[in-house]
Amino acid sequence: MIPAYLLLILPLLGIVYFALFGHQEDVGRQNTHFNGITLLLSLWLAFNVYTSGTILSTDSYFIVDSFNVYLIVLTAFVGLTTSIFSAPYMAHEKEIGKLTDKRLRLYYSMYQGFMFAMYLVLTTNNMGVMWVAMEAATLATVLLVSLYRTPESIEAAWKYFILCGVGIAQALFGTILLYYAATQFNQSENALMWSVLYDNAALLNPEILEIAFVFMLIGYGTKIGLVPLHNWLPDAHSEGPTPMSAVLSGLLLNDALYAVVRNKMLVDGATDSDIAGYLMMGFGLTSFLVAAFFLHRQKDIKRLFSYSSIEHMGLMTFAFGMGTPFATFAALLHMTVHSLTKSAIFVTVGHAAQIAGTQSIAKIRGLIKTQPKVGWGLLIGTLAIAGFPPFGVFTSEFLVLLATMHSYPWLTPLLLLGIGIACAGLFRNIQPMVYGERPEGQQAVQANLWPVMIHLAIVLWLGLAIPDFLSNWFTQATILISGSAPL
Amino acid sequence: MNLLIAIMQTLLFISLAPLLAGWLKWCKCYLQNRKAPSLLQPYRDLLKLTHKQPVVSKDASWLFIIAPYIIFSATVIAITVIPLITVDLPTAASADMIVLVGFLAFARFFLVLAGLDVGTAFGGMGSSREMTISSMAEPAMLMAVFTITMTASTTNLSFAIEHILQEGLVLRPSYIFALFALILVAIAETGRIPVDNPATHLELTMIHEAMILEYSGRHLALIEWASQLKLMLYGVLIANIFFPWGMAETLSLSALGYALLAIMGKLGVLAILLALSETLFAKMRLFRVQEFLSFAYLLGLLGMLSHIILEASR
Amino acid sequence: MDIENLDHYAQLILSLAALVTLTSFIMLAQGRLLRLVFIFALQGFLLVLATAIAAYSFNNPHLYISAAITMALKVLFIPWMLRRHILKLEMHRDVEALSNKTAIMMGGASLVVFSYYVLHPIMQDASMILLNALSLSLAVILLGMLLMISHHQAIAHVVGFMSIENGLFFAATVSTNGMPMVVELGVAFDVLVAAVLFGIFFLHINSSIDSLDVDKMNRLNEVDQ
Amino acid sequence: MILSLAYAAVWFSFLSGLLALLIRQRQSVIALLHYSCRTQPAWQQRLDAWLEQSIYPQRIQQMSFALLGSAGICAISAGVSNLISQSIITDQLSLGLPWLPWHVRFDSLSALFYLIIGIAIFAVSCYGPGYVKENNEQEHPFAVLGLFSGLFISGMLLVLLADDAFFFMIAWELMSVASYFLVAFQHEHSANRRAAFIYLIMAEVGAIAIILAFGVLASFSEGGTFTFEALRQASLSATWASVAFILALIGFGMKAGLVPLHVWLPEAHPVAPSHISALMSGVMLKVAVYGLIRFSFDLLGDIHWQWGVTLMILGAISALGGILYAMMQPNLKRLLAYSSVENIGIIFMVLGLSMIFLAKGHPNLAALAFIAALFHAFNHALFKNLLFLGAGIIQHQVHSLNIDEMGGLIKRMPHTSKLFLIACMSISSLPLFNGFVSEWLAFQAALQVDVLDNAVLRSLIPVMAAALALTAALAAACFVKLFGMMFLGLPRSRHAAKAEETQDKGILASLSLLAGLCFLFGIFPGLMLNLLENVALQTLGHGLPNSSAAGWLWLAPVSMQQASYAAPIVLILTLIAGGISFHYLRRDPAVKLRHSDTWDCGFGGLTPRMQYTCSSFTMPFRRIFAKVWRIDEKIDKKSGNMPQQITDIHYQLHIEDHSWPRIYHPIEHSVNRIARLVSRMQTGNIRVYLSYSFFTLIFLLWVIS
Repeated sequence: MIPAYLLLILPLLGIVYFALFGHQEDVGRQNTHFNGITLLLSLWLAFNVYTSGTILSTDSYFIVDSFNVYLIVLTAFVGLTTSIFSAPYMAHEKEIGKLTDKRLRLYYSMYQGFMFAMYLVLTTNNMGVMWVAMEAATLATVLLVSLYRTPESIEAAWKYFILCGVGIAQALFGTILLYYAATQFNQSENALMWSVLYDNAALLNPEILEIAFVFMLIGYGTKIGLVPLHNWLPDAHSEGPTPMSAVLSGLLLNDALYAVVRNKMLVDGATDSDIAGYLMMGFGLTSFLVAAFFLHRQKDIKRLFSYSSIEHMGLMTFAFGMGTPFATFAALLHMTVHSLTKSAIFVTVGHAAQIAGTQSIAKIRGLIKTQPKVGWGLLIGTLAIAGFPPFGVFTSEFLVLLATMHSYPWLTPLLLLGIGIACAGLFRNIQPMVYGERPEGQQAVQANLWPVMIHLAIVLWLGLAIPDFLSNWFTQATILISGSAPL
Repeated sequence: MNLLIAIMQTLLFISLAPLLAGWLKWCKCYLQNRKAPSLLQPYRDLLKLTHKQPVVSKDASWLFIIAPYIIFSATVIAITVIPLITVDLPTAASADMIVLVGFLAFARFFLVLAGLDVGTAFGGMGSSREMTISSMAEPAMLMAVFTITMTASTTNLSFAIEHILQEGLVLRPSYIFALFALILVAIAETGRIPVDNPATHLELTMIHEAMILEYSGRHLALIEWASQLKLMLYGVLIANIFFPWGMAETLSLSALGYALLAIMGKLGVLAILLALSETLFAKMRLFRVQEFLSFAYLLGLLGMLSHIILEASR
Repeated sequence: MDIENLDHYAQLILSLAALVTLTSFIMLAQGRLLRLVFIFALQGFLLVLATAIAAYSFNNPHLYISAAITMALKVLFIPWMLRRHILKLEMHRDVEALSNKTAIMMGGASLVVFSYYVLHPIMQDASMILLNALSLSLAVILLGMLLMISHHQAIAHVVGFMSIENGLFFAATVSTNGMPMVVELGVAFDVLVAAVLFGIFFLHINSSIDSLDVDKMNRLNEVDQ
Repeated sequence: MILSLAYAAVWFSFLSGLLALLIRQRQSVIALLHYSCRTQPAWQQRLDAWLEQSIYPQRIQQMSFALLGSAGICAISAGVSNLISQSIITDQLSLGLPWLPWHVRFDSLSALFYLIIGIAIFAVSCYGPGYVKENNEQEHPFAVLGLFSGLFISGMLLVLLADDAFFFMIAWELMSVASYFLVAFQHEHSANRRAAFIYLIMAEVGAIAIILAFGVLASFSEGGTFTFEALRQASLSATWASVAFILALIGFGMKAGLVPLHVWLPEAHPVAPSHISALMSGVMLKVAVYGLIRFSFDLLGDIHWQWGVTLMILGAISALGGILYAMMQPNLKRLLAYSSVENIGIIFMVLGLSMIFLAKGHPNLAALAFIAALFHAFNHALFKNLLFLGAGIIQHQVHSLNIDEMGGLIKRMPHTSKLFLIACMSISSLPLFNGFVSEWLAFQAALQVDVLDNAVLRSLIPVMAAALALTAALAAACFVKLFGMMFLGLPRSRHAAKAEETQDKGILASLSLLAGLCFLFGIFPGLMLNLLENVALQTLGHGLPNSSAAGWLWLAPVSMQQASYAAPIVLILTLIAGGISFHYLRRDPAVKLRHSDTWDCGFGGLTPRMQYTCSSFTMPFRRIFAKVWRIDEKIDKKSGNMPQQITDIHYQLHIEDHSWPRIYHPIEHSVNRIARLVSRMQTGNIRVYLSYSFFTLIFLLWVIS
């Protein structure tokens, strides 16, 4: 359990440290170091779990099982790579005078704050604390969204704040109902402990839990960005600094989905109706299709990819909703590959925006000719996210399709329609940006593209072959969530 | 022995072709109350051309020069597979009706290229029209051919004719259609009125002549001869497929001679009919030709269907 | 079981719940910001009373703590902050023209009915006080959202948001005698931070669109004009 | 052994791709090599000399193409040896999903297509170095070209090896994506970008259809596993089988360029570098054909004759449509691309015929048609590669693909013109060349309809045969036009006037190789047919009706009585006839050729502009088949001061494919419309957003209770 505690303490220290010294020259590298250490810790934790199964802390405030441990590692990893990218990015922003030292301090300390909130969401065993952490994540990021203080960014931040605040409030009501249902048979303080709830989920009152789940779904669903609760997401992603968009897309959405899935496990335990699953499938499919169409009308490159995030979250929600082992496995895999790919894409997008000096798709041109690495990174990343093999996204989407075809064949055409439309929507916007002659006076920027390469390499690897330890891991998580292993 | 016969009849075919052309011209002149040249006139022309010095345009390429030989030999191949006087022809096995059509296409291919080679407007015009007409005619012809091959269930000409002979006189509706289709195709392919006018030069509607304008001397001779062969080829096809009677089934000298007379008679009659039609009909506009040929195609199709519907065993 | 054979505490709690709902209604119809904030403070106060009584009746000491926190946050700090901003931004005079109040009120009323309709079936086995309290708190939550939808002053939105928090808090208090302490504290902390952030945002928004009218904030739309 | 050869082919093509990446890394490569042979300084000198700065890029190009060539050789040998040994080799690679490793299967069908690809890439590898030599490294980095060519080829090879749906799809998409990058290679032209986009989207849609088809099959196989073995066992109801078949037809037809799914093809093929267009048009379409054969004949199992009819009709439409569209194209490579559509149509027609025979219980005739189809696929690969490679040379010389700017090249480029002529003759299926043999076989198969008991089929199939004949005739017309306009007549442009024959040995070698094969298999089709019969034996379980069908001399698929074709004899006869006439006429030395000006009926003053152009040559066809295209023809005359005097006259002709306005534009518009509707959601007003979540909540609560 020690690594888990360290994992939580370190970012806390980070908040304070950067709040004080966040303006130094090599602050970017320090931030990288912090995240690097957390990654090591998370690996340590993962190793513990891998060897000795689920870990429940002595005071049972924290739980680490195979479901959340891989999300922890993922979070730490993406956090690290994004911080690697953000160091030169933020330096550049400072050079061109978009940011002051004060804001940099805020940025770095909130970066750590956000990481802390993420780890807390993942590790905590208490549904209430999970809610608190989720809200804390909002609060940590809301100031980062408005970091540039432009009217748009402020507007975006405000919407993000209000919508997520209200949404998350619903989740709290859901939690209260859950707690109420729990207190029916267990008056103790730890009635809200997930482990406890999960062990005697059968005793929970099904009707109450269904109502509770509706609130949870609305609440956390707002953060996942499920249509029609998604409206804040593109704004927040497009107006904040790009590293923020990367972690928002790559991590925050995952963790919100994680919260929903945890609750779904309880509901499934309590009731024998699949109402929760159906709700999630409905939301997921709607988000998937609607987002796919949204892609066709984007003028801002970061909005474009935030909609693609909505689309993919929709797909995962759908898959988790189906709940068959196959689907769950696919969804877990998709979580991984999506956050890797998407954060990689946002890295390249950030550089692209810096090259062109704008985020407007109409003005970004000829990236390959200007800075081949960025151009190719963006292109390959888009291919990966659009679900072309041999990248991992294809694998997971393929599995989702397979699962759908087994359980709900008549839904597959819709899914495939969505995939096709999304692919078209992405490429009609991406192609003009990467291809073509370089515009006058467009210069390359100094960029660190290792994160992109690493991420895409991993995604490619996952597409070609899923290493055994990972597949065992997913299988355990699948067993945990859906009760049985895929094949 | 058979092989000998085959060679002999090929040579016979080649040598008779100009005579048929001459006879046809004679009939036409007679019908149009003109004084006819002698029947041997075509031979004289060919001989004269072979001894003249051929003039070749400076813009012409090697293709222009070898084209006549290719055209001639391709046509010769086509005729080697057509039974003229005797039914069992060993060479017929080496190439069936489809190959025959293929070789006619082969000859045409080079004729058209030769027409394009020098780069005159006339050549291009002729080539373009030739390709148009032939590409319309080919399916029609194959329809007719299929009708026959389906009844005889072979594409090998000598087997087909043998089959028809053994069958004796059977009145098949499909054959009537096929016959007409084949006649129309023959008229189009050999460039007779009303599709083309062999007797004209410098008329903007001409087709075949336009392509060979630049040829002279032996090259011209070869091409002319090839077209005469083609005319006779179609004649023989029509005569021997639809009216095979009189062909030599045994290889006795009398039978062969009888067969020779028979085929000459048939061809003569066909020639008269053709001359008659050429006198009676006027040449039609180029874009009516397509209707003419699609009519031929229609006939072929009808022949096919009537075979399938009226005559099929099942 | 009917209200007359409940003990007085329960009756008191119920009537307080009713009053809380009433305050929400008043807020819904309130166009003047200062009064809005005042009523919000009042709602907070009623909440504190209810909590205290609940703490006493269920003799559950830690509810006192949460009551105290609420007192500090929702009755004193937040109203005070909002008021300061209103005065600073000189918005205490302008009245928000609410489009057809009656419809909104009707909607609010139907929301109350709706929340009963939703919670009734699942509360069969529960005590009547619980059913009423929960339904009323749900109603308060929904009314808070309705408030945010109907008003277009940022401050009104904050008030709505906080009244939603009130509803949640009330629900937690009466249904489960308060959440576990950590959660309570966490929620309180979040609310506090949120309040502070709101304060910051008022300044930013005002500086960017020199008003707090959220309808003016629609740069980020995708409807093609 | 065979399998390792097959793997070697994949590896070599992959490596050639990787090698191309080194073209900018001279320093590091040198360093590495020095390190590796640090003991022998002599070698180091030799290396430096060999990889000397100026020629280093060329070295890399040559080496990467050499690797491609060895890939080709491996593929050919693997294919041939397996076709002869008729063995089925299976294997598993520990990649892919944990419970579904990549299954590999190498049987005769795969082997045949391996052979096709092998020949193609071998020719390309000879052709490549000369072709890319003057490629501008800054504008178009060879690294990209080489890398994606390698991936593209290995993708195609892997498709043939795949034995489970997952692996198949990965290989399939690898092929598509790599070729997408190749299409977008010269991306500074907007036309290329558009083509690439269309290609990518349609490839994606096709892939989706294929996945669906596999999915339908998988959901009927026990355990729902995706190995082909399991899919073969799947037992479907007739309707579901038809659904799967239609989906597969859409998917593979999309790739194969079946009308009306062909629109990407004439866009994409012309814009890629010529050797890539050759591969795409000559080989990739064949991979699609392979996919359809694999899916319908092998996986689906029992064929319904309705499928055959569908395939036939679609094939006929593609064949006719393809060749008619091709005829109207002034752009050389577009024309070739459309003619690929035509040939694919022919292949599908014949496959449909085979399906009908199979469904009606005449497996031997089915095998005949099947073999005809495969043979045509093989031939098309040969001559279409030849044509595209030739087009590449000519493009380098004339600096344009517009046929109307060529002409007279036969004198400037003797070798190229001869080889091109051979290609034209084979593709317009003239006897003595391979194109004819496959069509002849197709006709022979079609003529066996008497055995069918269904009158509709008995009348339909001959009509199809006639359509095939029409296609062949039109193809002849089209390619006569092509050759005539490109090589004959007078040069129509300055570049054409001073075009030079290519000096590169490799280029001519590759062209000659292909041309030689065209002629060889035209004369001795038996060589190929015996191999193809093995494929039929393995896939359909039956061979040709006539056991001694394909001797070295005779070709009698059904029986000697029914039909026979002896190309060698015919060839000899032709030579005899030609020789005699030639000799006889040339004997007299007095009558030598005399060269003089063109007679032209004595008009004289001939200029190149007086020649027939493409559009004038095809004018009669335009008139006759006017309905097939969307033609807009504009003639504007400037009248001078005199009445009826025309000072100058402009002629514009624009011809478009029907499928755009009929099918694709509507789809595009509807997507845009829906997108606009959807985006109304994002009003930008936060209160509206709040009301969304509010009403969602209300709604869900209402639903729940």
